[in-house]
Amino acid sequence: MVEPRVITFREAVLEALFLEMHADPNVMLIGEDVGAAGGVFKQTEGLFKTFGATRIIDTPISEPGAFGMAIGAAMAGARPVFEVMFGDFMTLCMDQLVNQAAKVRYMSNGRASVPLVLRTTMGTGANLGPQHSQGFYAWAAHVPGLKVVVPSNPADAAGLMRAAIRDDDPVLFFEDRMLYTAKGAVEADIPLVPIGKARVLREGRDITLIGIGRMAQFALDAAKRLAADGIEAEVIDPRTLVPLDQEALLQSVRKTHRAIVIDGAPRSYGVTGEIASIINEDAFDWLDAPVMRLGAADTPVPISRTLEPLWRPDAARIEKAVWTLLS
Amino acid sequence: MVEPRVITFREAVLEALFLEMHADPNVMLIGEDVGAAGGVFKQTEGLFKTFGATRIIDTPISEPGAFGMAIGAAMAGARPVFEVMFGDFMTLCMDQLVNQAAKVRYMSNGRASVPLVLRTTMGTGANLGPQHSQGFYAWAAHVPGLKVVVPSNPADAAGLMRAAIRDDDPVLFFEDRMLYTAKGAVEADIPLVPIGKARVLREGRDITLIGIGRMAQFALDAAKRLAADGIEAEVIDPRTLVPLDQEALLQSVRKTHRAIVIDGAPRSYGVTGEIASIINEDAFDWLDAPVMRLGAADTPVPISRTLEPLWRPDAARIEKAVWTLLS
Amino acid sequence: MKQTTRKAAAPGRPEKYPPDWLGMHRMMLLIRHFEESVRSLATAGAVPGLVHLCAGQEATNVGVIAALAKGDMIASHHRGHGHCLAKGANVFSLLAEILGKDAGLCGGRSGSMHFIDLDNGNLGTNGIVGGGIPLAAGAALAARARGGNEVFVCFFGDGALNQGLLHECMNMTAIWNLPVVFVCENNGFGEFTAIDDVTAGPSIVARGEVFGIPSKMIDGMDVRTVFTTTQRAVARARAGKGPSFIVCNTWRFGGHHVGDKQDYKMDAETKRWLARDPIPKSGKRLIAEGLTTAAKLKTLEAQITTQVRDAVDRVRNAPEAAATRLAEHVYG
Amino acid sequence: MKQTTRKAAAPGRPEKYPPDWLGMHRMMLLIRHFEESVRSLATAGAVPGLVHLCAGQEATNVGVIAALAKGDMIASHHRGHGHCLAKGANVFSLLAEILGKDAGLCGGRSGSMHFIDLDNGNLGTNGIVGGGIPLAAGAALAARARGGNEVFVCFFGDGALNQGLLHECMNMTAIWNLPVVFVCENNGFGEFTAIDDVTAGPSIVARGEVFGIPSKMIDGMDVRTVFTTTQRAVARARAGKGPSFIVCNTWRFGGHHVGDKQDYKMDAETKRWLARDPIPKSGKRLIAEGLTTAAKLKTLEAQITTQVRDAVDRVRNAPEAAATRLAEHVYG
Ligand SMILES: Cc1ncc(C[n+]2csc(CCOP(=O)(O)OP(=O)(O)O)c2C)c(N)n1
Ligand SMILES: Cc1ncc(C[n+]2csc(CCOP(=O)(O)OP(=O)(O)O)c2C)c(N)n1
Ligand SMILES: [Mg+2]
Ligand SMILES: [Mg+2]
Repeated sequence: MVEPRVITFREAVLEALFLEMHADPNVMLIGEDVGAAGGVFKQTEGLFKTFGATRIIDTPISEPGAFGMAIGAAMAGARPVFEVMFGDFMTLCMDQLVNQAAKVRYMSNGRASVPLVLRTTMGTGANLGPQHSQGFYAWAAHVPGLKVVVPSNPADAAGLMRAAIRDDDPVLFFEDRMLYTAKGAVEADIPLVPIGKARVLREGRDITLIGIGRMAQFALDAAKRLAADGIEAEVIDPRTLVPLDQEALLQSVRKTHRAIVIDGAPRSYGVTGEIASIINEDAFDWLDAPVMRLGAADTPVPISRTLEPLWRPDAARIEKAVWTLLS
Repeated sequence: MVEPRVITFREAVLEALFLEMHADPNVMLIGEDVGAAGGVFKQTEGLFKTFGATRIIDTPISEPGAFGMAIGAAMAGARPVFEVMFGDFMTLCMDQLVNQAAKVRYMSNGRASVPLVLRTTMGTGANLGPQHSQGFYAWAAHVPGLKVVVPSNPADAAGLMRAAIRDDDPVLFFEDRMLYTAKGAVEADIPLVPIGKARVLREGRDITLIGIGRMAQFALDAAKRLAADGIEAEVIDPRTLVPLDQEALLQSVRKTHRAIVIDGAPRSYGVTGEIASIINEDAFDWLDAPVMRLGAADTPVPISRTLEPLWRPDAARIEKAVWTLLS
Repeated sequence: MKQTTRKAAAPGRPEKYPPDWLGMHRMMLLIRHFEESVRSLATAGAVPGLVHLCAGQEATNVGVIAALAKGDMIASHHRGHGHCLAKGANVFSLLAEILGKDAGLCGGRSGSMHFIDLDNGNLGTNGIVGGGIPLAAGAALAARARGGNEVFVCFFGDGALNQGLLHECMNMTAIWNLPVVFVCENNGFGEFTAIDDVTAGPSIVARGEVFGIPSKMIDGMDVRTVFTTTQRAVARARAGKGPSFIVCNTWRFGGHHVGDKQDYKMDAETKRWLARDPIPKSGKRLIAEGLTTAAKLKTLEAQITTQVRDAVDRVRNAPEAAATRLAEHVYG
Repeated sequence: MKQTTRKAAAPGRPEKYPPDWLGMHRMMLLIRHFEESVRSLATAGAVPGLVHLCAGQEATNVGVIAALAKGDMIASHHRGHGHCLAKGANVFSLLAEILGKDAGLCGGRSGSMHFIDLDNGNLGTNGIVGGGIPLAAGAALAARARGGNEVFVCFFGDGALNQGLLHECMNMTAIWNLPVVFVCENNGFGEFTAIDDVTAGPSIVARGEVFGIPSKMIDGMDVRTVFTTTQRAVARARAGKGPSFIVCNTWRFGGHHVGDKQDYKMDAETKRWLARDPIPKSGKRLIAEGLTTAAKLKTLEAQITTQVRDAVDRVRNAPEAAATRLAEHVYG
């Protein structure tokens, strides 16, 4: 084990990309302004200098075609990391994603596969508005054949990115832009984080808080406040929605008897329904109350500085929900 | 009230289209081979002769552009019914649907709207395989600003199509192709069916079966079999997923204390999670068991004649699930 | 069903009247001052989100829109303040919207990139590159169906040239002979990428010609060239002869968005384009033609400065949206 | 990670060898007989789902693929049996797949429209019109990145000409100079719609030229023309000179799918095209050149008839997939 350093989420993922590109010449990076410009969020900075224009491809603004090409490249032996600048633009790639990438292994009876990562950003907090804030992991999670990763901290993000690149199936990797500057300890050799394993971020006995992506951080904040009042919340980050580590969630709920699932996308027909249902189904007899769900408002994301923060859960709202559920 | 006739689902919807096109010159029909050819499923047969090429537009195979144009037309005063031949191709329209149609009313602060119907087909039973069977209503239901309709019988389909065309918001209308030849009584003046009202297809006291689209018909079949064994299942068709008539579902469950939600799309992260969660949350104390969910397999749809029928729930599997839940 | 009762536009033949060069100049000045104010406000942190300024591209914005009749419509893009103003947006309402204030035309929820102003025939700026193209084309389809004679313009940047969506819409407007004018504001870059690096083929205008669409590349820094070229395209469209494609070569004086360091631009090139600033050029010509005087232009500029400054002051003090607004207008 | 160890193709310069006209004839015959059998089976209800037959288009299928080296890859489309056979698919495996049998190359789960055969360099038929285009283009990108010299062909119908996806991929292969040959099998219809009704512009080949791609329209009913034209395009691609676009004018002798009544076709037109059937044409020429005799061709046809009949018999008796297969191969 190499000593951990404290680095940002962005730096950690960048290191993971570097390591994987270095280790495997088949890894390619494809996207808009990911090359010489280093990414509009500086998320690919420096890679172009090392790996050059055959492996880092700056595309025109042609998301459907470029993503379709990434799939073809993956079928033919490359391991592309395709970047969709804003998660909102994933809407442009859905056909290629769902009708090709997700189904190639199945349609070929296991004779072909699409080892590809679709990396994209999402999240509120910078007032980017209705068409630059969305994360459609709920859609992806509903499509058999896709894996879905939503990391909440630097070490997980980096370790999961490495695992995603090595995975032989299409993996969707959703990054909350507001986490890019969040810091955390990351071991210098960036240990792989297995896809399909949840992480207990904080142990507790009174209630289980399940947070998706950045929501796990808000849940941790809420848990700290609650601890001052004697409530010990267990905070779990599923880290990957597909495959979902059901056992880890159930284990916690069997202990705490209460759970809140917290998501930063519109609540209706989002991922909280699936997770809550699984717990209700499989831990019904252990539950003292139905699983509670917190999600964002069922509205587009407004740009207004007063409205945007009201749109999705935060630590205060999670804390309040805990009190409601406990009472 | 005009005497009901027994007609097919396809005929009923066709009549609804005719009525609305006749009543409002702003209604247009846009799609591939919907004009002179009368639709690849004969679902627009005869309309072209009456309404002609200014109001019925045969498009090239350009789904994103054509659907985007339908949205522009709607913003400028038309009321387009846009047809996506197979639900699987809705993947090509997601950007226009989500980033434009769903948000125009919100982004304009209520000053503009998109009165449009996206009509599409889905379903298994004809061995059309992985890229010609899917229905993505779960995605649509997760997008604020869209309404989502999934009818299960001729009268509802026709009445809801009329309501959808008259609605001032974008409505997605999902038709199961296997229902096209299903017959039912439809009043000749085709009464409007309000969007947002569930329908109790069969009353019962022992268990609530909530079926989406064609699954409601399978649930009815199962209920009939169960009746022979003395089990009285209540069968509810939500008819519209957004808005969802929660009260109707809750009312039934408060009576029966048990519920199964049945869907014909892959189970994971589909609509059953939302519906089950709502019931678990709001009728927890009335429930004798957690809400059960039946969905299709989390796999692509195989073409094989032995595998395809295994892919999704049917009456036999629903019946079996009822026995499991009751025991 | 508000929209279904919208009336067809008045016949509107602006082509009959002498061009209002002075009015166009005034509008370009307004846009320039407006953008400068937004830049200051954004630099000071007063603007939520990202803003993309159109300073430098005023001749294109104004020349095209001045050639339209009142009922004609446009679809704009992410760099769209100029289009919005030229199409009649109220200065205060637009600025308030950009600052996300409650008094903004869209309640402060849409900001710079999602400003929709149907009352002025503006289908909106757009956060999706190319997003406005089918909106304008579709509005034309609707107009045709109801027998209207309006003309529809979609603006897009050179970056959108490589989006399949554009090709699909060009093809459809061509086969259906729709009254659409495609206007590419070619400023040489999409974000930090030069157009030549991502755009194949010998000529941009060929991208319209391939669909049988009359296509022309013009000096987008000269408001008169833009106006007269557009006027012909509009007349053609209104006469039922179908779409046109105009490529306006222009330059964004600022970066991609406020805050962009612009290291990807060459100094010499920047200098060359700054020398072609459409506003002084237009001013000199107006004076030379005796349509105005230097003194009058000075007064005009002072008026505009005041107009914009007043708007800035009012907007600064305007309240933010109340929490209750969050869930309004998701459905009708 | 099976794929990462795939080797670059052998240098493969088929252009050096004399064309195997007889082999091409044989393959066209095989495809024709195969398609006739599928038609009978489908009419008899033995084929699950929809099938789109390529009878009539054999010269295009075969002429293009014969010009490829072993490591070269293709992406096919919904009317793709001919491509699959020409690219080396086993007759039994393909037929079994079309009939949804367990022994099908894809386990009977994919059928006619989703047959994938990577071992033979076939990225698959495709149920999404245009779906294969970026797959071939992307495979070319991957090959270039690993220094391979393979060439990649994407087939698509005239219907795909109006999909933005095609334009995006043409642009990208052009700017990146990728070894791709775009082959449009122009059979005049997309479903029941004539190409002229939905396709604007003076010329189809211009749709490639606009991206600076050498483009040519040829007689797709003549296997030799198709072969030699493709050979040049392949040589160009292999030499690092970038993509080409070939429009093969052809005709589907059947309807859109088995069961289509084809009232949208004109009798005279049908007759004219039937007279251009590529197979008798090729046969006559082979005999005239002394490459074969009428008697030998008869024997060949008898062999093929037997080969296909045997496959049909085996497939008919082949078992359906067992229930356990449903959930296999969703993930690796
Ligand atoms: C579909 C889509 N892809 C990417 C982006 C990110 N993006 C915003 S502006 C821009 C460049 C646009 O260039 P151009 O069209 O030339 O307009 P300009 O900014 O030069 O005025 C990009 C890539 C986007 N907004 N939408
Ligand atoms: C994206 C998409 N849109 C529509 C369809 C339905 N469809 C299947 S084949 C076809 C016509 C294709 O025409 P063309 O490309 O000319 O091929 P052809 O059938 O003539 O060989 C259509 C519209 C589809 N499969 N995919
Ligand atoms: Mg530009
Ligand atoms: Mg065709």
